[in-house]
Amino acid sequence: MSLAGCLGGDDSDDSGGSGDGTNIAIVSSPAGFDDNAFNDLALGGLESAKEDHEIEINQVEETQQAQYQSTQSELAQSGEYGLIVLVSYNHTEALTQNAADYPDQNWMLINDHVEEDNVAGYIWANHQMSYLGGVLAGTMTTEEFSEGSGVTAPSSPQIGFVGGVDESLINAYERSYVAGAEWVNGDVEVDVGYIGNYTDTDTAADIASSQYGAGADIVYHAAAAAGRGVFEAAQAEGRYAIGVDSDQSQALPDFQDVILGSAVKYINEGTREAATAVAEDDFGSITGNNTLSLEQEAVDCVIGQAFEGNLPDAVGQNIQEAKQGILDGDITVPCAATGCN
Amino acid sequence: MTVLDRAARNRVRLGAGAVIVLLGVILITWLDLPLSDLFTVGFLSRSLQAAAPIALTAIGGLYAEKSGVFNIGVEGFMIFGAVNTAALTWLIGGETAGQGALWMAILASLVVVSVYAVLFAVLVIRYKADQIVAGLAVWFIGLGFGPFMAVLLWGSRNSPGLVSVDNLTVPGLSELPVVGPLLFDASPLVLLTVLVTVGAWVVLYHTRYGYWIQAAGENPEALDTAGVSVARVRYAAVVFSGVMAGLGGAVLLAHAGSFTGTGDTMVNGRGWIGIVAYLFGNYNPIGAAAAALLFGGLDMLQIQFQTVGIDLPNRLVNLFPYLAVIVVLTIWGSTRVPSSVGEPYESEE
Amino acid sequence: MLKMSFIERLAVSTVATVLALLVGLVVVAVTGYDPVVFSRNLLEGSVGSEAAIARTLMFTTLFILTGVSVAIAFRAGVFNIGVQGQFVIGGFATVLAVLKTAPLLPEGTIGGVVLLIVGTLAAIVAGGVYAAVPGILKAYGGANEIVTTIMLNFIAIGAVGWLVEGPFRGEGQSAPNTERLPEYVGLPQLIYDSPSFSIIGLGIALAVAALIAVLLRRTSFGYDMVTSGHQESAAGYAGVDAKRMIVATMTVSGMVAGIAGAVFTIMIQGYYSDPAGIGTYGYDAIAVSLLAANNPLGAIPAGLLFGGLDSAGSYIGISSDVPAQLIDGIIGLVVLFISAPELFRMAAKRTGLGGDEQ
Amino acid sequence: MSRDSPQEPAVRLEGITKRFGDVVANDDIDFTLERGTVHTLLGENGSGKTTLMSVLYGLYDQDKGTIHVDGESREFDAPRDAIDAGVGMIHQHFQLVEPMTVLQNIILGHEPTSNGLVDESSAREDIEAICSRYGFDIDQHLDTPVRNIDLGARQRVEIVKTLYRGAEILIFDEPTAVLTPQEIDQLLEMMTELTETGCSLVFITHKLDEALSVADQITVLRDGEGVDTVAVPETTEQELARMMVGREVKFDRAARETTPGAPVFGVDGVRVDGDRGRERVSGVDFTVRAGEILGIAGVQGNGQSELIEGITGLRPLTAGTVRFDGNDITGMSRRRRIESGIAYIPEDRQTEGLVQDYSLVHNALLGNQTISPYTTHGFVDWGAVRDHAEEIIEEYDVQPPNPDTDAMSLSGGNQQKFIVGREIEHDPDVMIASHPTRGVDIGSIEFIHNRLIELRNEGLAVVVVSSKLEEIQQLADRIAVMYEGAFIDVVDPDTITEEELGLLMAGRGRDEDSDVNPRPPDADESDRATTTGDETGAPLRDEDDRPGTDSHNGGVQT
Repeated sequence: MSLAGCLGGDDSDDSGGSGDGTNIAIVSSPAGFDDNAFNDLALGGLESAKEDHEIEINQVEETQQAQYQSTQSELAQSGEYGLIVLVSYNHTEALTQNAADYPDQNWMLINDHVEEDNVAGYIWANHQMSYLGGVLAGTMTTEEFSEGSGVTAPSSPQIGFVGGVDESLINAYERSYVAGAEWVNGDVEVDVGYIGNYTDTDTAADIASSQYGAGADIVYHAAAAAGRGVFEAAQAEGRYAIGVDSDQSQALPDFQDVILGSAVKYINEGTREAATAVAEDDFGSITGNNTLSLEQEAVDCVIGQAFEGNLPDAVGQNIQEAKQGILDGDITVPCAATGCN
Repeated sequence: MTVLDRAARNRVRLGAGAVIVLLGVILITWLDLPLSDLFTVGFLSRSLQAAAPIALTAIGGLYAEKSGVFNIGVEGFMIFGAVNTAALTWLIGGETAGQGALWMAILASLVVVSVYAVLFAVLVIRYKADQIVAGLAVWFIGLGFGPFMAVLLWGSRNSPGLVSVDNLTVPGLSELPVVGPLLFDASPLVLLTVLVTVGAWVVLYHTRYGYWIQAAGENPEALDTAGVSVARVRYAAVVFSGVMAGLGGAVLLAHAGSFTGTGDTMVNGRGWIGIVAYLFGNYNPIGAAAAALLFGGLDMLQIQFQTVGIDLPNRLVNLFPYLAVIVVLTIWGSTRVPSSVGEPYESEE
Repeated sequence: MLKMSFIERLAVSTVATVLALLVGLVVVAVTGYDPVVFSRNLLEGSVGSEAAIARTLMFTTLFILTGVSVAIAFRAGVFNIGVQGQFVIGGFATVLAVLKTAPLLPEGTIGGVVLLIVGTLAAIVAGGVYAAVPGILKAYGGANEIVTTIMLNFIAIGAVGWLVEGPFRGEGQSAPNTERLPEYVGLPQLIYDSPSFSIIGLGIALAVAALIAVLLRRTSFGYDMVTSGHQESAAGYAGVDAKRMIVATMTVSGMVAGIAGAVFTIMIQGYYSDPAGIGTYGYDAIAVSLLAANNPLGAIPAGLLFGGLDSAGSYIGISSDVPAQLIDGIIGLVVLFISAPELFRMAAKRTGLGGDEQ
Repeated sequence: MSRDSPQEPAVRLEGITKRFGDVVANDDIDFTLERGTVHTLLGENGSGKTTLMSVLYGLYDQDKGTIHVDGESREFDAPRDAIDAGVGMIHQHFQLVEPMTVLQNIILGHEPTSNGLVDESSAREDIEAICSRYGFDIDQHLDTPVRNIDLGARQRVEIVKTLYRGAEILIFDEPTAVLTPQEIDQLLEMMTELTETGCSLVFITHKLDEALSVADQITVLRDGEGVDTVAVPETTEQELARMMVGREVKFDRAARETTPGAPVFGVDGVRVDGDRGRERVSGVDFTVRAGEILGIAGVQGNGQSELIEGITGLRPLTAGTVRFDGNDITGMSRRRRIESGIAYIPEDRQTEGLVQDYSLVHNALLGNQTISPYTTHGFVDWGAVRDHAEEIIEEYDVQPPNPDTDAMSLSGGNQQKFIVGREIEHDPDVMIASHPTRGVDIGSIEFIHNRLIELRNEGLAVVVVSSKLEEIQQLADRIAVMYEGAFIDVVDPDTITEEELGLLMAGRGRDEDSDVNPRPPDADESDRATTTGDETGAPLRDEDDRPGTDSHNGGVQT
């Protein structure tokens, strides 16, 4: 059965669409909205574009990949949308067909790209931000630190990683994170665990607890909505965690006492840019494959709200040094933006 | 001859048993498992936590089945327990709900679930609904209306972060090695589960109600002719099973701290595992709880494997409990099901 | 449910559906939405446009096939709750078979037709074998098939999910998908211009339903199967090997589920992705079958109803703010009401609307 | 309660009427049980005896009539009310919970408790007191699960259970049906003793001799009506039989017209296990010739059912061979046996012989699924099957003569005639008939018997299993008596007396005088014991009997 859901606050029942403004539809990834990460960021960018332009947003939550084809074509067929934003590469296959079938429809695809004139693919350098996250973790695990609700054990440099699904995309997060930590400290030990999906907070918490129990000081997650569980475990165990995609110390203020920092990518900037471009009738400027990396300052590692200014100086220095190294080409981050192969 | 005969007759079971043992031995020797890193105190306490919802559901389910009603809808009741607890926590305490709100929500959600359970019981007992079909319906309804409620409240099938239950820490005792963190710095819901397990065992085997439940499932006529209303006993047992499954869902939520309604929801098959747990535990509450601990432990064990760095394909390892269930059922397929399960009973006409 | 006349079953199914829809409308109203708009959306979303009709028929096709699969087993007294798993395994087998065979054959229509047949056969075999397993476990190991088939569903989804992510991920795919089937492997769109529906798929579903109806009504194998379901001891007396019949039933049921998987792959998706996200046709099929009183031909109208509901659900998800999960709940209610014909009989008796006791 | 007024009868039922749908099970029946006496309710199966007593016990609400216990008018809505009034019932099918212990069964519903827990030790004392007062021996086995004790002991558990609840009015519903003759004697003796201690007993039976041997008064029911009530010394077996069946009954052996021919069917050293893995048939040999009826007599539960299921291919043999037409068919499937001409009238027509909610047309195909012209190349020719059904209905006088009737709406006799017809129309070489006239009306009995004799005369080999002596004596050319899983003797019906036959069925050989003791209840016997056919327990439920496998399916009839 279909698990589609529509959350649009606007009355889109009879979205006549013929207004002056631009209608934008956004279709979620299988994890759905309210993941405090990925989907919310993409949505957030559209919302912020509203400030400058007259934009109506139709949020379509669809968690079945098999339905993407018909959902996309349904939206495109209505002809009402200036832009349809598709979150995550789960849409790629369906879009390959629909982009060709609906040549007049503008599409934005997040995290992948389809070679068509009417598609703007946006890919962020997940590997770079994860590398910086690794630098943060690698630095902190050797520092004696006990602010917030956690404490580190500097004697054993050990950190953890919790991934959603054990697949190429997330493997890129993992490998880059490990490389970043090893760049700081060659002896660091990294425990790795995968949940098997992006929604099961319970298992995420169990994995993180297991890693903390084994001696990890800091755990980084790449598990979208399920990542919450990592923060819960950090609080329960009195350790630290690193957020992903957005500044999670802001998105989840309950956990700011354990979120040392977050590896962020400004997806919101991307969707905002795309929405603006469409509103200004300038979609052509963004079509094609947009890979956004440190160079565009589209990814970063930010310090958690509660820890700003409290972390040892080495953290800031190392992150800065690593960024520079990546930009200069002195540091080669393993994997690529979309995965490890 | 008789030994060979018996062996021939049971060759499926024997074969399956042998395969399990063999797999275990191969796994341990081949991987050279670091046992002390795998079986840590944290592992045990996480296993207990994972087992609690399964055990509660299993105990409820076995009461219902002992009384003659196969409540195959426990998965659905768990979903209701979880989503109601989340909803009520949120309604009572908002996103900054505290422990008080959580406990109130758990209690209130049990009341709500008991209403559902009464409706289900009436349908199955009074109106002789097909137990299997009605149970499946409860599951479907849970899968539909659980996330529906979440969407209504939070605009998403997942709730925002609410609150998870605090550990009950006994000062001093919690410092004891192993036992301390397991019992004296543990989730009060785990302790509750232990109490429920023991209580359920005592009630079933040492009180008149327990006798009646057993008789209602084995030979309802015998109970009827002894002057005890079979319907009443079954109502009580079915409602109890619904409430226990609801409690299982509530415990799941209280440990997780937020409701997840995507996919098969956060309950994610635990109700089914609960059914298997009591079959495995041969309808004995303590056996069922032990089986729940086994399944919970298996789940946590695969996490330990990952942490220790044994690189098994995670998605396949996750399937292990399901495989175990099948093997267990095949080997223990002869678990004696109460004779009159599934048959509506009417004392007159 | 055994001792009901056809009319009674029809009445129960109809009343159950109407009642469930009414409850759904009440829920809509109580939760602050407009039931009139919701009803209109239901209609528009299921039959309101050509696209809606095509989508409805697409779902219908799958529901008929999976519904028939469930019905076969239920008729023979075996509870195959594992149609979802057999559907997944079948669909994945189709992809594998087509992708592995394609290089050996010429491209074009002829190659396409051969590949279609190869893919469908692979699905039939895979679905049948996967269903035979719980059948064997039940017949010879005494394992409750309800539980084992549900477990096998989880296993099928997990295992295929792993295969799609890892060993069989398509070349250059960033998402966990298999490669796409060759362009020339597909069902032609004769009527509706929809990428996910072909009238031929529906034709296949109807043909399978008819074939199974003939199997059950006109063959001794069908007689043995149905008799086993009605009264196992009588079947045994008449020379039916109950154990073998359980395995045979499960196998046939799984083969039909496999066809459903093949149709899904070829007609709708064109590749395979994580089966956790392909829909729960196999579970909904239980409701379809019950609604159809486990009659393969009855699965056609029942499938149409569910197809319409699901199609409306998709539409509502896109163009209305009523949460589409409501549709799932309504389907659950349909099943619940069907489970208790006694309820209606008593209600009918009380209101004097009939309800004759036999 | 006015128990001290001795003139009041223990129970007085007036004008009891009970209907089930259109069927009147009890039609305006009066019944009086005097205190301290045994009152027998006599009648054939279905005459309304059990229904009447179920009304007294509160299981059924009467549509009309009144119940007086100890002179007081009573309304019994449920058994609890009857129990409270001192009425207890020992049911034909024991109302025992098999996995629970004897003690738990006795106190079920009346458990003494202390601190909320069941106080088994005080219950134990009470039960032991009852046992010693009435001389029951079951106090040795109070902690044994009921499933591990034999039928006689189970019945004593039922009686103790009733007494434990304080009953002084005891209803025995066909208590002798499953007992060996020795156990029957013990029971009848026990009943007399119970009356001596002040209990009043109702004894439901359809056996004349039992009725006469123990009762003070006898009330005969026929077709739901009370025929008459007579005092025992003033009546005879002949009179009672006439009242029961409505005419004089005499049993004549049919004259034999042919002599037996060549051996057709036989078994050697057959052993069969029961449902729970215990051996129920331990080495049986026999041969049946063409034109001969072999009767297998015996008290129900001595392995006859398992033997027949074994030789018809429904149950695996653990040892031995089956011969047919000179071939070894031990390994032959049930289906092949049917096809090759072994017809079988099953013991249980309700669950085996007919699919209850199939029409007679669909039932006519049962067993014929692979036989031409009904089926060719796997496809059923329903026209041919319908013709066949109509033929059976016509030939065998099945009422109502409508092939589209559901089997379940036929009376027992008509169901059985349909089965007999279908099996005979197979044109078999061997006919195996298990309890062919159980629960069948007299007219149908005669009809079926005549058919079986015709078959014999046509040269078929016939095996008839029955626990009715008169049936066996009337039909059989040779009688094999089965006891505890083996043939204790094979005798000639013309020379053996009914008394001798009864002794054989009780396990006593003609040549030996020594008592063969029925097994005492054996508490410690493990389930796995596979020694000899020593279990007298009723057929037990298959362990693999799981919910939802056969009772939850729907489906329009094809």
